[in-house]
Amino acid sequence: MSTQISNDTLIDMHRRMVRIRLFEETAGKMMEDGKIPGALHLYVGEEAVAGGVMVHLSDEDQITSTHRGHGHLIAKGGEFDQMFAELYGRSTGYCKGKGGSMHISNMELGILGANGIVGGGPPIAMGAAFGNKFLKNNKVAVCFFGDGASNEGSFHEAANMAGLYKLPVVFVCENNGFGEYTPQANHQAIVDVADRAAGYGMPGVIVDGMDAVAVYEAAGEAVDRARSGKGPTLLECKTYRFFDHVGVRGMGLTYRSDEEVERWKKRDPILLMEERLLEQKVLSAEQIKAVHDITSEEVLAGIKFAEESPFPDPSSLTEDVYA
Amino acid sequence: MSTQISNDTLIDMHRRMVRIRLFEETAGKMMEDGKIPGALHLYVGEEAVAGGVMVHLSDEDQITSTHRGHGHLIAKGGEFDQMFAELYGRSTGYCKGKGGSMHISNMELGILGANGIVGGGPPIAMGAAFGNKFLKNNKVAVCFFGDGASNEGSFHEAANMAGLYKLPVVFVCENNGFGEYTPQANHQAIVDVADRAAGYGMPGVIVDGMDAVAVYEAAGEAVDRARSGKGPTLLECKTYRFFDHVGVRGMGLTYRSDEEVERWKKRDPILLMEERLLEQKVLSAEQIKAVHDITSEEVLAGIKFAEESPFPDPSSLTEDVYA
Amino acid sequence: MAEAQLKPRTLPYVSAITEGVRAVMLEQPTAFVAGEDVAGAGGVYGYYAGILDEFGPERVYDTPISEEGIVGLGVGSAAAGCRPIIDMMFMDFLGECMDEVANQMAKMRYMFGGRTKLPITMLTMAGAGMSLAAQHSQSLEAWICHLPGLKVVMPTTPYDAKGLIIAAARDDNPVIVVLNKMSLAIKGEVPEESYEIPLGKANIVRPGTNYTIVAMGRMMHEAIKAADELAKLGVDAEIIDPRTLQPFDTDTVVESVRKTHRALIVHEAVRFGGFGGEIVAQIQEEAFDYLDAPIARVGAPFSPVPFSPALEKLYIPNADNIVAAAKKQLGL
Amino acid sequence: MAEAQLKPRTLPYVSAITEGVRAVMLEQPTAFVAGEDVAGAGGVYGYYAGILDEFGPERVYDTPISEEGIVGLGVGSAAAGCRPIIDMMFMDFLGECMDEVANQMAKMRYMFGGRTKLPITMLTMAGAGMSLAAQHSQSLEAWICHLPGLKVVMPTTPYDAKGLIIAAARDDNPVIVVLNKMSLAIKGEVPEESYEIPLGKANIVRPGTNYTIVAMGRMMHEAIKAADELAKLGVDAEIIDPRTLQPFDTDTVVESVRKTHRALIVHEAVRFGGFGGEIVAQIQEEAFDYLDAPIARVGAPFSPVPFSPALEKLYIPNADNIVAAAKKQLGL
Ligand SMILES: Cc1ncc(C[n+]2csc(CCOP(=O)(O)OP(=O)(O)O)c2C)c(N)n1
Ligand SMILES: Cc1ncc(C[n+]2csc(CCOP(=O)(O)OP(=O)(O)O)c2C)c(N)n1
Ligand SMILES: [Mg+2]
Ligand SMILES: [Mg+2]
Repeated sequence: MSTQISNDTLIDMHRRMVRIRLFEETAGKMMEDGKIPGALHLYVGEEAVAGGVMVHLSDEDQITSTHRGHGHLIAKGGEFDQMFAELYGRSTGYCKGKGGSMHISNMELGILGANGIVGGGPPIAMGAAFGNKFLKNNKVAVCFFGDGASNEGSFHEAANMAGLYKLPVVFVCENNGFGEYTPQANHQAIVDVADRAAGYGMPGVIVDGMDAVAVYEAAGEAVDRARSGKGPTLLECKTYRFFDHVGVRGMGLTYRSDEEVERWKKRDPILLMEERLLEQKVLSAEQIKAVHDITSEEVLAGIKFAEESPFPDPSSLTEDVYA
Repeated sequence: MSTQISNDTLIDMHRRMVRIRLFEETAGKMMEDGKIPGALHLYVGEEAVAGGVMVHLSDEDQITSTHRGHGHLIAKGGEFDQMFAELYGRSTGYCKGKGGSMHISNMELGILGANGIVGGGPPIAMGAAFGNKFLKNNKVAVCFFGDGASNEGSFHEAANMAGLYKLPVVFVCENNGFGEYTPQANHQAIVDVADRAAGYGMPGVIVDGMDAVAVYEAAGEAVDRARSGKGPTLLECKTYRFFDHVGVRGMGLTYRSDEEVERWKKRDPILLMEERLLEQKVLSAEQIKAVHDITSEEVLAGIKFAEESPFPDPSSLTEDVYA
Repeated sequence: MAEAQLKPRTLPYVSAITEGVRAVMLEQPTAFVAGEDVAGAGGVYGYYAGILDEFGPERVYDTPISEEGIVGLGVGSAAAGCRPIIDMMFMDFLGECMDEVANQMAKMRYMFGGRTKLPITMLTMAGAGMSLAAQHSQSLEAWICHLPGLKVVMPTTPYDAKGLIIAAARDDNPVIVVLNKMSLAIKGEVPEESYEIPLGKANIVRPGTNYTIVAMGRMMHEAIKAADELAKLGVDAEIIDPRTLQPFDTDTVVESVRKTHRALIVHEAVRFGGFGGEIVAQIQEEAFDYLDAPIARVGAPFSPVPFSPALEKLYIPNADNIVAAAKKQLGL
Repeated sequence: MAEAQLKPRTLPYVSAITEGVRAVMLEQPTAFVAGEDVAGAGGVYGYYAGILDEFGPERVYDTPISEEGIVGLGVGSAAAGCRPIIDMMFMDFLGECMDEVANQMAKMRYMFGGRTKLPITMLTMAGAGMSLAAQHSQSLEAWICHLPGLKVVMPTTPYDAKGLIIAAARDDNPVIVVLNKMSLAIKGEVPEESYEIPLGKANIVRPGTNYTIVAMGRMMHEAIKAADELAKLGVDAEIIDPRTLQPFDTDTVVESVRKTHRALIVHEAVRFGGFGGEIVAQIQEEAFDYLDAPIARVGAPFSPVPFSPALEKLYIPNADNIVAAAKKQLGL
């Protein structure tokens, strides 16, 4: 499979990654400018994970996301207009302004929600996969979760059940080395979250989460495995977040050094991808620039859409509680 | 270490095991006769685990037990009088009749309670070990739990924290092949719970849980490791319960075959131990019989004590809620 | 959808539960049952007996002992298009899965702006009386009634058990069915057909003129015994079984109190902070001028559930407590 | 042990929390702090700032994201002889650890026949107002006040925050300290010394003659604003801040209502099934004949907390809602 990645797929992944990057940079700015309320957990630096996984999924397949969820939604086809509108708390947002960043979702794209609860996703993804298997609908569910989330009991229970029932689900660990401000070494005694896979009777795979192609290949295998009824995989992607835990600049804490950040930035997933595109002559520099430019325009349009959208009507406050 | 087991230790373990067996047989009978209220989960068949582990612990060391907790208490020095009184719901019981079988405890023997919640023990044992390390009191905490309990999120969280902080704790999995009426193969995709140890950065060890000496040796290493500051161990003891999940005869379900039960009974841990005692001429047949006889008398005395003890005073109903 | 009365037979509560589950499985092709020991063993109280045999392993699943996972299985599969029936063996185990219940199941629809629905039915067993002590005997409905997005029912009779389970499963929202372990052998008439008890509709179990008793769950049966006693004292008690706690049928209760001028609320849960407080608050909000005496409450004392039968029988509210509270309230 | 007034300075609530924690760490040698991001980061709201530096890594611990484990760490270490301070970052996360809180921490002493004690202090952050949406904004005190074995306090001022934390840590029982995130910047006088606010004692924040407002947590500040408005209408409101919800100071509240004849209960939690119902029930039980009007309640509407600031500000009860409820109740 690794030899077979097509140019179209590379272009597709690149586009998804650039869309995430530019969306997030602007969203972060808008939050820090006080235009977007609440707390945003930005995905910058981790784009290769969402990009490399999501190209394997159709709109029918489901994902569960995390508090750091914009990247997942964008990579799965989320539109900037409704996304920004949601972050701005407007009625035109994906959740009519009721969810915000931490609960942004789109059932039509199979997105069973960002989640404000760390470890909130795994049981739901496992359950969706259970439902898929029951309904024999051939859909796959993918669960994104962090290194920090791997210590929640909910992950353990979901992974065990997925292994037991051989469910069509892939657990994608975005190991960015931190849970909030706590480095991995201070939250677990292991280096590789993938070491936990054996305890659930599933394969554990580790990939370079900054390299979209590596992610693409490993995710392809895992998704195939899930879809063909062979059961779940735990896919650990070693990655890094370039921004702070919340927002861009964060709280000014010294839980990681500037050098460490700079070191990782040298392996910026978009940079790596663009080097590859150029090297393999898949896209020219102009074509790459065009992707950025078009996306920038879409970001601006999304902001405009959001800012011009109305706030939810007071009457909607107690709507949507029950079906 | 394996060559060094003393005769005294063998005798000690044997006595603890016999005490468990005879206590449980009578307790089960009393429950089925309607004399002991509530539900008893009996330890018969698994005596080698409690026996082999507990000889390494002092009264100061702590354990957390399970719903199947009498064996642990007895092996750690619990007295029949107060135990039977507790099971009978009398004010002279270890918990003044408020706890019963599922919450029987004795803080003076370091027993932080049987637990009605499957997976209730691991966080408490981890916490006790954390406290021991903080207080530098050189105590070790041992957490008993079942194969079924290994699927609870609470186990995962506790094991991870124990590994992270290198706590003086031993996780002893009593893998009897079933969680209630569900065979292990229907509750997890793995055969060895010890496979989970790697995911917490601790060694996983598997022993024959019907052989008290094997348990003794492995537990000795694990307890030493814990006490010397090297961190936790996951010790899996393969064992079997001879009685039903609740009581002796149970619900008459066919979740396991008579042949299977008979096969395991051939490896009755007390039988194995007595064969060894005889073979190695540690005890004579008469001496072994004397252990049984003395214990039987103690059981009768315990029953008598319990039956003659008063029920708790109505005024005690709302006492002991707060310190 | 009407309350049916076809071919009633006398059945125990435990069998009525089974019939309710069976009816759901028959009428809802995407319904399945999942929980600890629900398949092979038919449930620890046997109320799934025969379900595995009839519907097969593709629709009845034993799960690991993983309560958060079980509720997640319900939430995820419902979002994927199923109508799961999940079992939470003892209500006490809600503690193990409250995040999934409170933060996911109850809120998902609202957080997503109404763009999903979660038709989940959860059965769970509450109550004391079997010497199962502090962790297997609780009545924790106060936790879940306070959570927008959930519905909560508490059937007290075999008839209601079957009809409420069917109604719960037909509803497009998560509904928690709180069963009672001491009621398993209680007998009553149950139609063979599928029928539903409308959610949110209280039942006037015994009409009366000058006293209102709102009794939840198994306490309804105690209230009936108490009413017989009270009748001897000239108190003609109307007994209301709310059946659904969320949404609560305030109207039926208030109407009764406007007629009787006095009310007593009974639940097995700890009195302090229990659901009774909500009912009291609502009654006095809506019927203040009709009240001739403070609304009384009967509930468990402020302690965990004790093991010893000697204490447990004092702990659980019963007909005597109800009579005593009523007499005190009425100055009799 | 008396309520001290030595060397008061003006401090924000967030710093008063820190001082309370610091005082505990100084006076209790077996106290330590453990929770998510409490050490290196000093807590996500900064109220452990400087604690790690002062007391070192042997007494201040970052934990994994494992709420059940964190509470277990508290329970086990307390049973082993420590006096842990554990942090539950957001009250919403109680869902992840309710078993440990409700079935272990609250009940262990009782189940063991009184033969242990668990001097645990848990700090947690409740409330809406920061657009953190449905899973980071809840007020779930109703869950924990219904659990015998726990104590629950809810400080509203810097003075109370410090004094209640110290009292909680000196108490030999598990005490949950429910903090409020929108109060972090609220300023007030705080003595430098260590002092305690006695658990179980309500505070008459503002004396009044003809109206009683019982306002919990941050709602106390809204009630004060409302009282100013109401004063213009001739309503002289007495405002009571319970401070401790469990054990609840019924006497102070009842005494007030006997004097004023009218009461309004305010909490930020969802009104339906909230702790307000308990207070209403108790008041009318004890002061029925003194009541001139039904006891009113103000609380959040029956929905999860919405994200959009446009909705959130409608969701959270405020002074206007209190005034409106009072006017309605009083027919003004
Ligand atoms: C149950 C729960 N506990 C704690 C938090 C607070 N919290 C939000 S994000 C976060 C860190 C998550 O770390 P990780 O899973 O590694 O994801 P990352 O932020 O690194 O992407 C924490 C502790 C939460 N939201 N939910
Ligand atoms: C949280 C919780 N879930 C479910 C139960 C019901 N239950 C009691 S014992 C048991 C089986 C436990 O299996 P295992 O841990 O293997 O212990 P064993 O009984 O085999 O010794 C179950 C499911 C419980 N008591 N607590
Ligand atoms: Mg991380
Ligand atoms: Mg087992």
